[in-house]
Amino acid sequence: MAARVSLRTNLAGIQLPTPVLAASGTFGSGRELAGMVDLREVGGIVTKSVTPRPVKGMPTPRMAETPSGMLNAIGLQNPGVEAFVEKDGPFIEQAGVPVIVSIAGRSVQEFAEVAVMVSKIRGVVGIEANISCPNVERRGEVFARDPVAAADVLSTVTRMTHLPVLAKLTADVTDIVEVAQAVVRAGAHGLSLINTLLGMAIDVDAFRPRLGGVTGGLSGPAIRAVAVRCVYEVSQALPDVPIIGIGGVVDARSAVEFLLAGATAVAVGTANYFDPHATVEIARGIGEFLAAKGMSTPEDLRGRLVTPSRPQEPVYLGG
Amino acid sequence: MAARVSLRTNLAGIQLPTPVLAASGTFGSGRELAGMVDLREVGGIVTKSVTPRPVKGMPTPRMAETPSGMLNAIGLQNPGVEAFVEKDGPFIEQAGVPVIVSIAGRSVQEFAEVAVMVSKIRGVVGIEANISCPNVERRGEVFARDPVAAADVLSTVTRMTHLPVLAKLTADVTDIVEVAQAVVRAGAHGLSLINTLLGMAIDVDAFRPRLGGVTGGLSGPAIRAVAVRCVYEVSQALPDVPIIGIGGVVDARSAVEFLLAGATAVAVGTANYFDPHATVEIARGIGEFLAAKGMSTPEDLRGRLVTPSRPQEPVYLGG
Amino acid sequence: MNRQKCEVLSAKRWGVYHSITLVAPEIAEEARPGQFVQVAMPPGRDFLLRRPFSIHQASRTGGWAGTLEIAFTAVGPGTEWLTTVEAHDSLDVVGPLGRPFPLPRAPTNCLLIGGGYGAAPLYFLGQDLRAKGSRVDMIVGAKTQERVFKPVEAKRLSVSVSTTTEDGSLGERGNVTDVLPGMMARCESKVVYACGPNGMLRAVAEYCSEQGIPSQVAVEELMACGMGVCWTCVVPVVHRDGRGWSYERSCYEGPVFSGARVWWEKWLGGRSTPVQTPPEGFRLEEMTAEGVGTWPPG
Amino acid sequence: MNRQKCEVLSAKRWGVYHSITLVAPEIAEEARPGQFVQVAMPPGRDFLLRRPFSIHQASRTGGWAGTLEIAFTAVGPGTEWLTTVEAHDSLDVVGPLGRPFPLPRAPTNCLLIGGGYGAAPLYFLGQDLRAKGSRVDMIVGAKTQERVFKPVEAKRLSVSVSTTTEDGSLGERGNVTDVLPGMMARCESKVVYACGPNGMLRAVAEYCSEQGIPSQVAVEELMACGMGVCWTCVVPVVHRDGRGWSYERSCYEGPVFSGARVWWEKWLGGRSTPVQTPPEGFRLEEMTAEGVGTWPPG
Ligand SMILES: Cc1cc2nc3c(=O)[nH]c(=O)nc-3n(C[C@H](O)[C@H](O)[C@H](O)COP(=O)(O)OP(=O)(O)OC[C@H]3O[C@@H](n4cnc5c(N)ncnc54)[C@H](O)[C@@H]3O)c2cc1C
Ligand SMILES: Cc1cc2nc3c(=O)[nH]c(=O)nc-3n(C[C@H](O)[C@H](O)[C@H](O)COP(=O)(O)OP(=O)(O)OC[C@H]3O[C@@H](n4cnc5c(N)ncnc54)[C@H](O)[C@@H]3O)c2cc1C
Ligand SMILES: Cc1cc2nc3c(=O)[nH]c(=O)nc-3n(C[C@H](O)[C@H](O)[C@H](O)COP(=O)(O)O)c2cc1C
Ligand SMILES: Cc1cc2nc3c(=O)[nH]c(=O)nc-3n(C[C@H](O)[C@H](O)[C@H](O)COP(=O)(O)O)c2cc1C
Ligand code: FES
Ligand code: FES
Repeated sequence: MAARVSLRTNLAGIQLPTPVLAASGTFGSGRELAGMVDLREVGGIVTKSVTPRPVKGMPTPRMAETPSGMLNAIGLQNPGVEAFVEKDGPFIEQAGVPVIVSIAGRSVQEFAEVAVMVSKIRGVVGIEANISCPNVERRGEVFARDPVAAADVLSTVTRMTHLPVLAKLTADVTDIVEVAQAVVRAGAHGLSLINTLLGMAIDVDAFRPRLGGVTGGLSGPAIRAVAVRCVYEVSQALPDVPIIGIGGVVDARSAVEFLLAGATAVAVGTANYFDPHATVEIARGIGEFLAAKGMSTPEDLRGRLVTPSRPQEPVYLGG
Repeated sequence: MAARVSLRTNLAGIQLPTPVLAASGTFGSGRELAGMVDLREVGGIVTKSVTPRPVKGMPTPRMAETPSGMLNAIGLQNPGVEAFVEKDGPFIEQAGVPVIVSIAGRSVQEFAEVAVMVSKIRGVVGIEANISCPNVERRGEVFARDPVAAADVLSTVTRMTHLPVLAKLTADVTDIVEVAQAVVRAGAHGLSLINTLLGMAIDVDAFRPRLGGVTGGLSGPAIRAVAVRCVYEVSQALPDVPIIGIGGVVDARSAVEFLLAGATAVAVGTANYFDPHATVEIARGIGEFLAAKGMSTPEDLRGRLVTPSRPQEPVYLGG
Repeated sequence: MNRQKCEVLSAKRWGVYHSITLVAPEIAEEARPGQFVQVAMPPGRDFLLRRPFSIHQASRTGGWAGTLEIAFTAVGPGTEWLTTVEAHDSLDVVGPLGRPFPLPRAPTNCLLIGGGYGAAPLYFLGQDLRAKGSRVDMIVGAKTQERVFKPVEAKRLSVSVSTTTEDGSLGERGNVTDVLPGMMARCESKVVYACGPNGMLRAVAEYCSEQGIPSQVAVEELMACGMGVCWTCVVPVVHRDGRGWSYERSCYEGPVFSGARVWWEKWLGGRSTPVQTPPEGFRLEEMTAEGVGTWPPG
Repeated sequence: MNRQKCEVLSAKRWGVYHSITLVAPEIAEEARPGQFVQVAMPPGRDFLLRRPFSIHQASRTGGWAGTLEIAFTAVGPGTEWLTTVEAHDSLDVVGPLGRPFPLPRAPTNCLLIGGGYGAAPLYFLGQDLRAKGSRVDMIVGAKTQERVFKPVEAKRLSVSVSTTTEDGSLGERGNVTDVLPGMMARCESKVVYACGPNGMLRAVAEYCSEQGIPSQVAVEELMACGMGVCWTCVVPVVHRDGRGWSYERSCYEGPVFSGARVWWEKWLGGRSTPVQTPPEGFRLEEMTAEGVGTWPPG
């Protein structure tokens, strides 16, 4: 007997029609794609990160394809929060899809500024703090690489808004669980795991980096195993904290990997570029998967991972 | 006029016929492949890591293919240093290829024990300390993720041997430059960058991790961009320290990426599995590349990377 | 912007060029010269992203109504794979994308300059220009004879054609810019349209700016999405008032830009001249008034 | 162990099975039944590793001398791709790999048990056994009729054949183990050789151990290299003295192991019985004395 499947998902109090969102920086705010993708079928959109003032961004080339992935160095180009509120605000209000605004800044104060502004947009259902930004007050050290700085941002942002706030973390740290615990203690309502990995590629004919920004963010299926591991580690340590799993989700099976690892929802990044309907098709695929397994909601997958009892002694896992 | 190309490479005092080695754990000690690959054409072999006592290793499955890469969780299976000296020692003495022995342990003392034993094998030209191991004296925290513990290993191992010692680092840290600086201060003669990234994959039909060890090490072209970035970062900070670039080297062009990023040599890992002649063919390819560019040694490539002048202010590189 | 699974009607080859004609009624219906499509790559490869190709022809009426043609050379794994595509295969295509060439409000003398496969969209443009009563002249350049894109068709379409090759194997030896002043004078060109290597576009645009002639150039920058959402494909473009610049998306605000407004030095390097205000005689409003329809959408 | 670029002599298909015959003189020359080859995948894919296949036939003499045949079913991207390989294509093959089936020193009654494509290496083995004067009987099992591997050839090779399918569409309904006791008694089998799903091998090996009959089983574990250098493909094997165990490489110490020495519970899970000492009647020395030649090398 086939179970009745419902994809509706509660993510830190945010109601989503499906557990498949579009990841920040890979779907705009939905405006550009609205003519082609029926946004009502998208689980949610996390907007491109917005900063207090306009950012011109990095010189080109801004992307390089790599094996099963890509590098990008956009440099957070965005028109600034004022222009965002003006241009994207009206769109978001009537978009018919839950919109989470990604905010970024170079100081705690800047995060606070943007949080206040975007909270006023009707239709915005949550804030994602993209703390993979350099902190100008600490020699450019990335917030997300320092539990204290990361917690500072989250405690401030959560005080500045009535909306649920997700902290987006990077895997480029020694201990992602430590950072996760710090931001959750600071008030984060949920976590987005993970941002791109810091990488670099070189044009061996030109003797130049393939990116204008020299280094950039690695995304796509290439990083999926790292992302699944991060979600698993964090959800084992913080089983009650809702997590958006991000990194190389390209189909329903890769999405289910994240749900089994402990995520409440997933966000699709790079796959939107080659498959603009990815969020829609993956949600459909998850529905079929659940039906085939006799399950009724994505929530049924959480915690269902069967792991062998781990040995008592620490073991080497690198090879 | 074509320049005369010589591939001979001096790596921390170790003389290599070519700058293309086989990475630890991917070529045994050369014995199994000696019948098929002419070892005299291999730049060098880094053996599978050896520990003081035999290690049984992880339950199966021990590997999972991932997009443009693979995960492994072998758990350092090895017969222990005594059996290694006995069985591989005689082979190494007459192998006709420079052999660097990779050593591992769960305490500083264990590293020291192995270092002493393997230093006695004639034909061994260097030691690679695989510090991506859990430190049982610190709750299983991996040595390479803690600059202090990493330095402890290196200062001890370098005192225990007359051979040049390379420290093999992991990219799963907040700041790989900090770890590199710590081990170099402790006496490491060179660095091997990088070991596998910690990852995980899930069998969504079985609701189980695809590895018996749950998490494992990600290798192959998927991680190349991360590895090149690590080599670049470290060589910018420590321009005089010889580096073996490791991670997703599959052909001459990917090897040259590492050399331009600042490596003195490269080691081929996963590619040996599908192309057992990879080390030989890549060396030949580097020779052709150098000839085409009118260069005469791999060393000519170091420091030739042209980077745009970076902006003064820290910039966001994640997207 | 549509996404369609398109049947391949035919796959042809001439010299170094391959062309694929697709059944793509929705895309063909909307397509304007200068726009492009994004073609999906097959699954299971180690490269993921779609590849962008100019629309070489889009037939909205007649026997070929609803078809679309792209032309390309094999330069890497994506285009290599495309050379193996055969009739009746199916391609996943998104398009039409980007800002098309703006057509002049009133008929005038138009000079079309194509380098290599960059000439591909100019035939489609030339037809539209002629249909609206403009005079069309062409310069078609390439490295070598076999890379000159459809020289015979260029003759059919234009009042006069000048061909250049770097090795002199066809037409004049040299670059399109070598013959540009002469052609512009002879044809009394009032507008220049160009597509080709970015370096060529720069030379054309800079000459046109000096001469006070408007140029419209279709640029190429690495694209991850082609749909305006990733911001990888940007080009530094000077604001209309000449007092500042932004990175604009070549897939959305472009690929066609006014040659006078692209900040070439910033983009392609080389001598760093100050940002120029648009030259006198720059008539953007006039240029964009017609033929662009609802572009940009929303 | 050799690596050869091998021309495909023919690619055939029967039912769910595909087979590829390769010109591989060096590999065929050395090949022994139970060994396998590693076939390289094409470049540019998102999967990298070679795929292992048992040697179905290796012709050392006669008209087909120097050829090698593998047989497979399409289960994933690698085997899907192999189904597209055609005559005159070239495959990059490493082999022969692993420890072959040890042949009995003196002629005896041998029972060969194959499940699914696991039967593939048994025909090669059966020929060698018969050539040395042994009696060959076979059990060939599969899920369904079309998955029964070459039942006609099994008849040709063996004194008696028993066929089983899980759905009863051919032969007996059930598993090979259902008919095993009867066959073993009827044929007075003195040695059992098996290849097929690991669960089947376990059942066969456990039954043989109970009966005190030596079994040699060819196992399957995920392999990254196939050449003994990565240690991914291991199986827990009990030491000869029965007093301990190690993970042994199925590509190097295996894929053929004595069924009595594989620690099945540890490997495949299920009830955890204590490590067994080899059963009485276990004659490993005898078994390995012949036919193994220089294995393991060095
Ligand atoms: C708007 C636009 C229109 C184009 N029209 C045509 C056309 O009509 N005919 C034609 O032959 N080619 C055209 N190109 C170039 C074409 O897209 C590239 O040749 C193709 O993407 C190369 O893919 P590849 O896998 O074969 O090569 P690779 O070099 O391996 O591609 C690697 C990556 O770089 C990108 N890339 C490579 N070259 C270019 C390039 N010149 N411009 C932009 N991205 C590139 C690819 O899309 C891919 O993401 C156009 C490019 C753009 C941006
Ligand atoms: C010693 C040995 C002999 C074999 N002989 C045959 C044979 O004669 N005929 C045949 O049809 N198949 C045989 N197999 C199984 C065959 O190797 C797999 O079906 C094949 O590798 C699947 O690749 P794929 O890309 O199609 O599937 P995928 O499932 O996508 O493969 C993913 C990964 O898992 C590995 N893998 C998948 N299934 C198996 C399996 N059953 N055993 C080991 N590795 C696996 C692949 O090699 C690859 O690395 C043999 C396996 C081994 C170990
Ligand atoms: C071109 C590009 C731009 C991105 N911009 C942002 C951004 O502005 N803010 C952010 O938090 N993440 C950004 N990301 C990261 C993605 O949201 C996502 O975390 C990452 O790409 C991993 O997911 P994927 O593998 O599915 O792409 C960007 C990614 C790409 C590829
Ligand atoms: C199966 C396997 C086993 C490995 N074993 C070891 C090991 O014992 N010691 C070690 O330092 N690195 C080990 N490595 C890591 C490699 O040496 C190398 O650092 C890593 O695979 C990245 O290189 P690659 O992308 O070329 O494979 C192992 C890697 C693999 C895939
Ligand atoms: S290619 Fe993505 S915005 Fe232009
Ligand atoms: S598959 Fe590598 S050791 Fe067996």
